[in-house]
Amino acid sequence: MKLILAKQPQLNLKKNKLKFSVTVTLKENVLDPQGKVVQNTLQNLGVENLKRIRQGKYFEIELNDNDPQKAEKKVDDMCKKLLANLIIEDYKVNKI
Amino acid sequence: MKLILAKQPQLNLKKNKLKFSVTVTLKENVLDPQGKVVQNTLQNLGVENLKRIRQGKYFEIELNDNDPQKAEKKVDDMCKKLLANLIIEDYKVNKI
Amino acid sequence: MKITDQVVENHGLKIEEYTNIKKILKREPNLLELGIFSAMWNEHCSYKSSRKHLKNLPTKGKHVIQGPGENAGVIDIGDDDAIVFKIESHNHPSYIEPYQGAATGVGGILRDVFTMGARPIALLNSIHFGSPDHFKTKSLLHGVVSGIGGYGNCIGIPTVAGETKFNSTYNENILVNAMAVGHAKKDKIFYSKAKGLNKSVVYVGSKTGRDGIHGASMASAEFDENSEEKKPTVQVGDPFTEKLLMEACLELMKDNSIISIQDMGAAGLTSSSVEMASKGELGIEINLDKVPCREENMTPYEMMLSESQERMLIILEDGKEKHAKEIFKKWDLDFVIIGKTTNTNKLVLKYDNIIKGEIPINALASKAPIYDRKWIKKKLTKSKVDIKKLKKIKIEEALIKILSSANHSNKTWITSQYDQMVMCDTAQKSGSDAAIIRIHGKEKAIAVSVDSSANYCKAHPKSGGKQIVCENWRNLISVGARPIAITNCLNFGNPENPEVMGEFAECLLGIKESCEFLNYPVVSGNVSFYNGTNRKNIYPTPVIGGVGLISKFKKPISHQFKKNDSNILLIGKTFGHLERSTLLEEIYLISDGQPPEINLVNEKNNGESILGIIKDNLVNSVHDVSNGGLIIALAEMCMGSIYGAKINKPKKLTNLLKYFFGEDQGRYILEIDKGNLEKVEKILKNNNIFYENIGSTQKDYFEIQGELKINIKELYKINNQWYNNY
Amino acid sequence: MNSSVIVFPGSNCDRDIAVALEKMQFKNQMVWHKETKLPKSDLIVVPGGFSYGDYLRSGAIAGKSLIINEVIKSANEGCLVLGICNGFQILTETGMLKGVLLRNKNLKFINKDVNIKVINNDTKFSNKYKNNQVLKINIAHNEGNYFTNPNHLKELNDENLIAFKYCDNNGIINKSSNPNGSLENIAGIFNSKKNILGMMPHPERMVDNLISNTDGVNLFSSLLN
Ligand SMILES: Nc1ncnc2c1ncn2[C@@H]1O[C@H](COP(=O)(O)OP(=O)(O)O)[C@@H](O)[C@H]1O
Ligand SMILES: [Mg+2]
Repeated sequence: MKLILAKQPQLNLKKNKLKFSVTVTLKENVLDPQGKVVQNTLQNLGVENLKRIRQGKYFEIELNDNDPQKAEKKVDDMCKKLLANLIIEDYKVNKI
Repeated sequence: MKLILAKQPQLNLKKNKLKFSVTVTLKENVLDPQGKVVQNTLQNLGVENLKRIRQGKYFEIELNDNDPQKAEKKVDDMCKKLLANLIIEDYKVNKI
Repeated sequence: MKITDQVVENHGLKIEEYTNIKKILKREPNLLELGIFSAMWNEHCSYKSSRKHLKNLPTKGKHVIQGPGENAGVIDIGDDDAIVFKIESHNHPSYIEPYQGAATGVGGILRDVFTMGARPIALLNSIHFGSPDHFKTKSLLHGVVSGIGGYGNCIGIPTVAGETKFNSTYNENILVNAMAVGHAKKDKIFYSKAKGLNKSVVYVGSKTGRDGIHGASMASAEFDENSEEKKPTVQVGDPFTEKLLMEACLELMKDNSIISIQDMGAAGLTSSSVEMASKGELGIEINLDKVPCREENMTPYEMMLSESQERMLIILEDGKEKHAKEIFKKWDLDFVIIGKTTNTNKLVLKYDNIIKGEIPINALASKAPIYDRKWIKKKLTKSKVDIKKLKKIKIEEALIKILSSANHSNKTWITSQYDQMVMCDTAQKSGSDAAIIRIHGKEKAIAVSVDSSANYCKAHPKSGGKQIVCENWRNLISVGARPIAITNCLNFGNPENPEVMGEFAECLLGIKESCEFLNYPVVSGNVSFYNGTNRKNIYPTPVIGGVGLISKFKKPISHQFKKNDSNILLIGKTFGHLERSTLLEEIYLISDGQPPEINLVNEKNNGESILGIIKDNLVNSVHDVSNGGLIIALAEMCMGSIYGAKINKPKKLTNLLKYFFGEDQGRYILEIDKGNLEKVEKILKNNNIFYENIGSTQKDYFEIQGELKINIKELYKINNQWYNNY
Repeated sequence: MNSSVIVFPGSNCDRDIAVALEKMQFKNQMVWHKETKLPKSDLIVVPGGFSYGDYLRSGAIAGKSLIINEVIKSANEGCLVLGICNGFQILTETGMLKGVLLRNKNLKFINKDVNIKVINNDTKFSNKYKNNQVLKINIAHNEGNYFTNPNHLKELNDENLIAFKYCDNNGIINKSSNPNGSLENIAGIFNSKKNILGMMPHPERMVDNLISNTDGVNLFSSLLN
């Protein structure tokens, strides 16, 4: 059964594909050790006028859904549940 | 000296602050173990219709520059020099 | 700002305590000063509920160089070598953010050790989670384990031992205790006591941010509405910076530049400066304009109470500033002179050329409150289990059930996430009774182990306290190390609850009794109260971290069977104590019986004799008998070996469950070559030790005559599945 | 033989490799990353650890350090270069070795003794081993999942540039003996001139029977040969 399904052309799936991007960043006042080191390195490499670099995570999420609003809500839920730790991180969801 | 400087209102600095975001993602053909594990975990948590999740890095870069074009070029350089490993990664720069 | 009762309460202080503060100051404190009082007078820093009881612990001995009262304890291990070690809790932060909470816990305890001039050589941890079925447990387990590994692996100190337990008592309050062990030269130990006037007070390490300001007692109502957002109570660890800080400090410690040094742990700049001044009976003046800040517009209040990690305070000898600064510059770290020592006996805080706060040091230290909290004695439960009335179970079935349970499963899933080998002196890794770390470049080694037994302590705190010290001692003995001293982390519930306070007081009495008898002093430790929520307190969970010495280290002794057809001796008497046992808990879900008793005379005698037998090279392997009793201990000796065991049916005790699953204390199993049997028996007889010859090793099978026969590879599989399936 | 060990902020196997080298009678020097000149060396070791905390990408930032240019120069002149663990990651970041080391497939740090098989013993680094010899060596890494493009993989195979592969006790190379998801079980590779070796396992941890075993010894004695 499974095998047969997998081989079927997935045309109809394409139709309802929705894609979101999520960025997860450390809250303003939380230490970002990585960003700090990246910033120092760039400065040592001669980059000038660098004020601040913060590093975060990025996710691209594709869903086989067709209701953009519901889908966005779902992505929001994922962020709360897993992708971000709201105690130290903020997140943003964008449809792309 | 320093003390006095620190107390000066930093208005003029604000003017030429430019901010960019950079996303670095693995190239299509590179295996993304992190994304895969995130996807599995979400599926185990009961999220349905997940087609694909890819994980990448996100940077917010603030520059004390005033020429947006030159600044963008500079950020592009940083990506090539350090932020992305072009053998396996793609990057995108956005002004924010 | 006006200091209202609400503000006082938000700072975690009682109104009576506030009245007392006003009396000491002879005026009202300002907000900065109040914040400082609240940081110094809280339970964590002042030990106000525990001090009275801690005083009774034995802390001296011929090996003790420094007992409790410094950043870590120091013991003498011969020649010019000293071992510096301590354990500390990071329970609450780890529940909120398991990765960072656990990681910063490791970072914090490492600083305590290298502050004293020791290079850390080993990390250990004791972690307790709620029931595996609880919805948070899995992610907490994952987060904590990767946090501990993340920090230790990065900084490059091997994590070599620990313990992991699950019990629903920790559902809402996990325990994360981290222990660090370091090696120093005896004449190069650094202390926190300040000395001399007008000496430079230097800030080194990371910049100060708004991390963890005041944790729980933060005065949230008094700041603007988005201040809550601004002030995360969980810190992010930066093991990379800590590595630099460690190397820089150790480099500076090579000469005589440092008068005193103290890490900024809980209550950051406040407690470190007060502690140095208080011990040196001096004053200290800090110019807050100089404090390196990570964020803009930080207030004196925030600077003094920030708990940003990876920072230290150093008092330097005159004229050493330039030399010291160069070292920190080499390691890309901040180095700023932020103040000086004074003769005022006051903490004076200047900002913007104005004195923002001024508090007598003794008001913060010696005059901090001490409570003699009410406590009640725990009655020993009378409930007895009639084994004959329980549903019958086959020995084999019970064995398999226990070996495949969460608490008794092999922990490789955890330990393979820790670098155990870095530094190349780990002679025995986790998975054994105790880890063995060779002293770099020397012939000697130390053994380390952490242990706890909340179950026994809950049943009867005094016996439990007594027991856990003995179990820890046994673990060190089993690898051939002479136990030298311990550190302890006392995880308890709310001390304002007389029952909890009773558990605390009685546990300590038990710990004291064992330590005294075994000549096993306490040289450092930490108390963590208020573990629990909604009036549900956790089981009393004292964690003991022990260090032992192997003076001539030739080869590690482990518990896996080594040879075919050698004799298996059981040392110590088996009465068959099944109350409060693993068998009842795992199979019958009964856990309200009495804990087993400790006989300290036998304990000591058995341990000392075995140490001698190991030294004389008369054993192939040694294992102590602990949770789960004889059968589990034997199974553990088979798993991971190619040899199993053939065990005779006991001659005297007829109830097999009691014999094989009973948890009588003070017992060990020895594997002895046939040729050595006579010699060993003679030693045991001479020392008046009860022992039984219970069988011999054989290839491939674990067998109890007439009861069970299992392939040891099968046993290994059974024991290794839980974590991988969880 | 003269050796140099490069020390970056966050290197943590630098002492271990130095101890091993000295035990094997190398004349060793430690070289701080800010230095701009290398002492005269026959062998340069880029040690394991977490240079710059492994922040951004493991090895990325160390790959931009001053001293690395000197290492590249020496390597081009034929000096032997050995990158272990983080050192391997650094060498790939600089392009001295091709390919990359991705996160372990299970996303976890892995520390254990694994078996590796000697694939090419006809090099300066491995001549004391037998071909197909199985060694037991400790690994300890987050990112050891070797990946490269098909062309380079073909080159690795065609030119015999694979040094070691993960295998089981009996030398069988399969999925279940692959700890980290590495392409074709690759544990270590050479550059095309075979004067640079990058490997994830830690030979320096295997030179003392009291601590582990001595399976790493022959790598160092090969170099001395
Ligand atoms: N349970 C205990 N047993 C013995 N000593 C203890 C105990 N708890 C704390 N101490 C000692 O009290 C002192 C203060 O402890 P703590 O505040 O945890 O240290 P730090 O300021 O380094 O975090 C330390 O010297 C510690 O060893
Ligand atoms: Mg301390």
